[in-house]
Amino acid sequence: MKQRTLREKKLKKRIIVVSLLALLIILMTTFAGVIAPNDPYTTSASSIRMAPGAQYPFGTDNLGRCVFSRVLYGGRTTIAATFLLVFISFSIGTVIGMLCGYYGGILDQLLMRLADIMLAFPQMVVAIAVAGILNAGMSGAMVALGITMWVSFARLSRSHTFSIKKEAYIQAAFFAGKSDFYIIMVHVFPNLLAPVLTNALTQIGTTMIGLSGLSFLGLGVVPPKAEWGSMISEAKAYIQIAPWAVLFPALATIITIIVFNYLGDVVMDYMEV
Amino acid sequence: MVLLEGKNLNKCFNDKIGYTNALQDVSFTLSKGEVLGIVGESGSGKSTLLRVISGMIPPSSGSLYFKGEEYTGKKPRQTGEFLQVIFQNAKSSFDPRMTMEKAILENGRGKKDKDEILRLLELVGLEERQLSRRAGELSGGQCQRMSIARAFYSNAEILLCDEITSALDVSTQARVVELLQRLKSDGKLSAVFISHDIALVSMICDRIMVMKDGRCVEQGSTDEVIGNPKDEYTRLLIDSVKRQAI
Amino acid sequence: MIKKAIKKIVSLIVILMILSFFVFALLYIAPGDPAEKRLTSQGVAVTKEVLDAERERLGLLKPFLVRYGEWLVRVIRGDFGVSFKDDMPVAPKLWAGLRNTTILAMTSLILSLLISFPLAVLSAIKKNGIADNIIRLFSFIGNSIPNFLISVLLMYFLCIKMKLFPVIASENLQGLFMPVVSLSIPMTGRFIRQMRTEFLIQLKEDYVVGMWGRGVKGRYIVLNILRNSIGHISTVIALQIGTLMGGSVVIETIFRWPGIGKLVMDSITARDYPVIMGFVIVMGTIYVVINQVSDILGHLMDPRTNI
Amino acid sequence: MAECLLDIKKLCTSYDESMVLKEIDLSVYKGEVLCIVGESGSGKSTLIKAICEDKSVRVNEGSVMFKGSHCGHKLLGSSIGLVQQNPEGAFNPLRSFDVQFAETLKSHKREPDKEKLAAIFSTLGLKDTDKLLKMRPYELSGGMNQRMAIAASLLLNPELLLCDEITSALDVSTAIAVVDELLRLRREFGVTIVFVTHNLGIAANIADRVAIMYQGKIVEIGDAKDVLTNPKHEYTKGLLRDVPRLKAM
Repeated sequence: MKQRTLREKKLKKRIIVVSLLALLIILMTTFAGVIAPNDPYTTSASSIRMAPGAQYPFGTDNLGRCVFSRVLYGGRTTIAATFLLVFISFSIGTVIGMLCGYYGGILDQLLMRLADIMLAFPQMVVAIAVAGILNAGMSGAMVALGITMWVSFARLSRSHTFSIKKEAYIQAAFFAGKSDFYIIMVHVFPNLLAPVLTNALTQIGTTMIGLSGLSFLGLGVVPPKAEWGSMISEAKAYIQIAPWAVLFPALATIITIIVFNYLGDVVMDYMEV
Repeated sequence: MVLLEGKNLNKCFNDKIGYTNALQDVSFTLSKGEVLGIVGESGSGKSTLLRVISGMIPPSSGSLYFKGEEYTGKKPRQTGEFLQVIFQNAKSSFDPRMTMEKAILENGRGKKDKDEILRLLELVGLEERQLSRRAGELSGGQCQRMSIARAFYSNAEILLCDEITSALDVSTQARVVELLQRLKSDGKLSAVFISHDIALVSMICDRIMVMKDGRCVEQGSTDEVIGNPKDEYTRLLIDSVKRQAI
Repeated sequence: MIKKAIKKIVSLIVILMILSFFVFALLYIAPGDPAEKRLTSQGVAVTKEVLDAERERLGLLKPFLVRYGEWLVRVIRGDFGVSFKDDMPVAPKLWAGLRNTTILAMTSLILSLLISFPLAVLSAIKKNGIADNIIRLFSFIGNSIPNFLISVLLMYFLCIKMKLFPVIASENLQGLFMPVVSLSIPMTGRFIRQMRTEFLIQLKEDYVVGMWGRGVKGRYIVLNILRNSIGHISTVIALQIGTLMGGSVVIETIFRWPGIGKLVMDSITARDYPVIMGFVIVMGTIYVVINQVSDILGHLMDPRTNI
Repeated sequence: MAECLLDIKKLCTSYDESMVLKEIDLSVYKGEVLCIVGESGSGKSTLIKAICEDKSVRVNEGSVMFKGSHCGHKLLGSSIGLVQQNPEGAFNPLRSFDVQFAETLKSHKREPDKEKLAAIFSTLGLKDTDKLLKMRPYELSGGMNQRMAIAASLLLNPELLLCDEITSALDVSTAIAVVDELLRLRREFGVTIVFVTHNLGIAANIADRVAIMYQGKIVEIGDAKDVLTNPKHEYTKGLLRDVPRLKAM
């Protein structure tokens, strides 16, 4: 078993490193208030489009606001919204998928038809339509992405529940006279959690791309609220004269997405070992 | 005294591949302390029969009695009070995350009796330290013994064994067979033993039923069935085993 | 087989019906009053009488289902109603936009497939080799950068810094380069990752060992693997087209490419609902049809999968 | 003694860091049926993999020679045929047999030999071969698939046929039939067979000689009758005792 445990140790080390990185990003953005040198919303006519310097580490944008502070506060919005959205879709999807997988029958058929319909629409097109027509800011964007996301979680948890239900220990629990509720709570859910959680991790990166994309189009967060997508969208107009106002939020987005995507990848490799 | 009885059991499935008659008019009886063997190749209906007797699936027609009282159509939750099933895949009959002790306690319908568990472990030839193990840390043979202990802990009177040794090595299988023979001789075992290996069945069972295409082609005491088989298919089964005899 | 085809067509129609109902319902609960929007956007003073007349003319007073029925019948005949902004019929705008988007989308799709397919095969066969690690690194990064970011960064470095390409996309090769690359990079990343996984699954199948045991040459084994993967890969491509649709909206807005994506973005800012509805229906229909076709292809390739 | 086809000397291997073969010495003679018997984990399948130069097996020491030259993957198909345990594992389940048979032939630059194929098919009891060749593996039963796999490995008339647990996935009656057909193939085509199994009953039926393997070592080897009726090694004795026997009347 030497080779396998070696690979396992290596993967475990990577998971710890990456999750520390992810935690660092989360902490930096949640404590933006403490870290940020300036207030992200106060504009100052005198320091419009200043290059990065002592007072403004990432320079200032078109309205003289400190890009560094806005990146920190923006991070908080994006990451909080992403985690909230993934968490809600994950919980709803997993529970519904598990119940349909366990009980089957019309409930299950209903979910399958609903899932086929929901997944039949391209996610971004639906998001654009919903966010565009409802025009409800970040919550609109979250609803738009959430509609199709919970369904993919439901389908995954349903297929895992099916394979768990076929296992002999579930039959043994029936013979032990256990109730459906007991079997679901004690046997189905714990064995279901690991694979579904791993999938949720991989969804974080994709959701972040979706949310910042919508904000970039002006369908998610609307200025002046600080959010990476909308900051980049705002700053791209005068990219030639103040490139830092675009590059720093862009860098922040890419790094965060890479860290969370890599975390999802490594955890998935670890689960397969 | 007749513990378990089945009368004119039929079962037909109609799914994608059409209308299949898995069980056709099968009847049997099982008395206390007796082991009934059910032999047949794959597709003979022996597993379907076990799933019907255990209540996992309802019969299309026919009836089932426990100590004279009818229990046809009852689900495993109720039949689990008087019968327990031991599955072919020993490892997957335990929740991979659960220790053996918790798995056994789960089958006690609320009973919490550590001494009885230790006594059962000794009965099936396992040690107390294995109680804290999980299924992944035990061998196939050990898991199968543990599931026999778990079955007895529920103080159900009948064991239904579904090909419980086919996934095991010859030597491990021999040890499990010896265990069953010992339990039978102590009068502690009334069971239905299902297998495709007629030689194995002849070593454990008092009576044998031979199944072919959902029908019971022959039924009788082990000596009668092995000694002078009446049905031509039974003869074929016995000859193919004799040809392989060493 | 015919039974399966009919079942497919029926589910196709059902999904499209629900799509249209979803869009219409969405419009119904949208904030703001369309009649008022039309008047203000045409600069007419909004008084009670004028408002009521306008509502009457637009038929807004009829019950919801009747309006939905009428609208649906018109849509089936290809008439998506009239744009709020300039009272011009919406349909021709949509088709013109669609033509441009198709040029952009197809070019980037084909480009991505041409790059990702060989790389995925190479990295699956040379698993954990240097080539595999490099390919996986690039596809991972490509997959982690949103396409609007790529376009902004490309625009900065290629157009502004090195002045290689025009910022505004035009229909020649030069102008098309930037939007196509922005769309292709994330798509290539995703294709490589998903195709590589599918090839690895096939490589682990028993029949590969079986053929190896008969001394079958490598190229035949690879051919068999590719043949078995077509079904799954067609699903991957069909799903990617969905993301591509979303992506083209963003890219067309950035590079001013006159596709259906830019059209819908402009109509969103102008609250021009008929165009938005037209966009969702057209794109939804295309996507649903593509997915059903890929399901059928998948079934043809592997009859054991049930539809 | 007939000509020695396969000669394995002091073979020590490790396989995915778990199973290790410890100094295996084994010779296989032309025309014989050598049966290798062992329980799971005894290393019998690893030995087959080592003979075929399977990448997952690392040979630390010793040699595997086939008719004097180094035995390895390149001989597979032409001089050595290999049949595996999973009947559905020999062919690509989605493509018809004729295309896959042709692929095997083209890989060895051989022209299809119609009569030879017909002879093999009839020995295996396979009728209306043209219809069969047009079908796809997932349409056939386990027994039929296994027979097609045997036919495919005999296509290029190899001198040695390696069978790795080929009857374990089959019903008892089908297994016996396949064993009879293999013996007929040996008689008609003179092919040497190395048959790996955990089932002593099957071994008794097919083997001229039997080698008993336990924890990576050959603990006993000899004529089938001697080894199976009066074994010398303790492990073999235990194994024979454990085989379920029809209850004496």
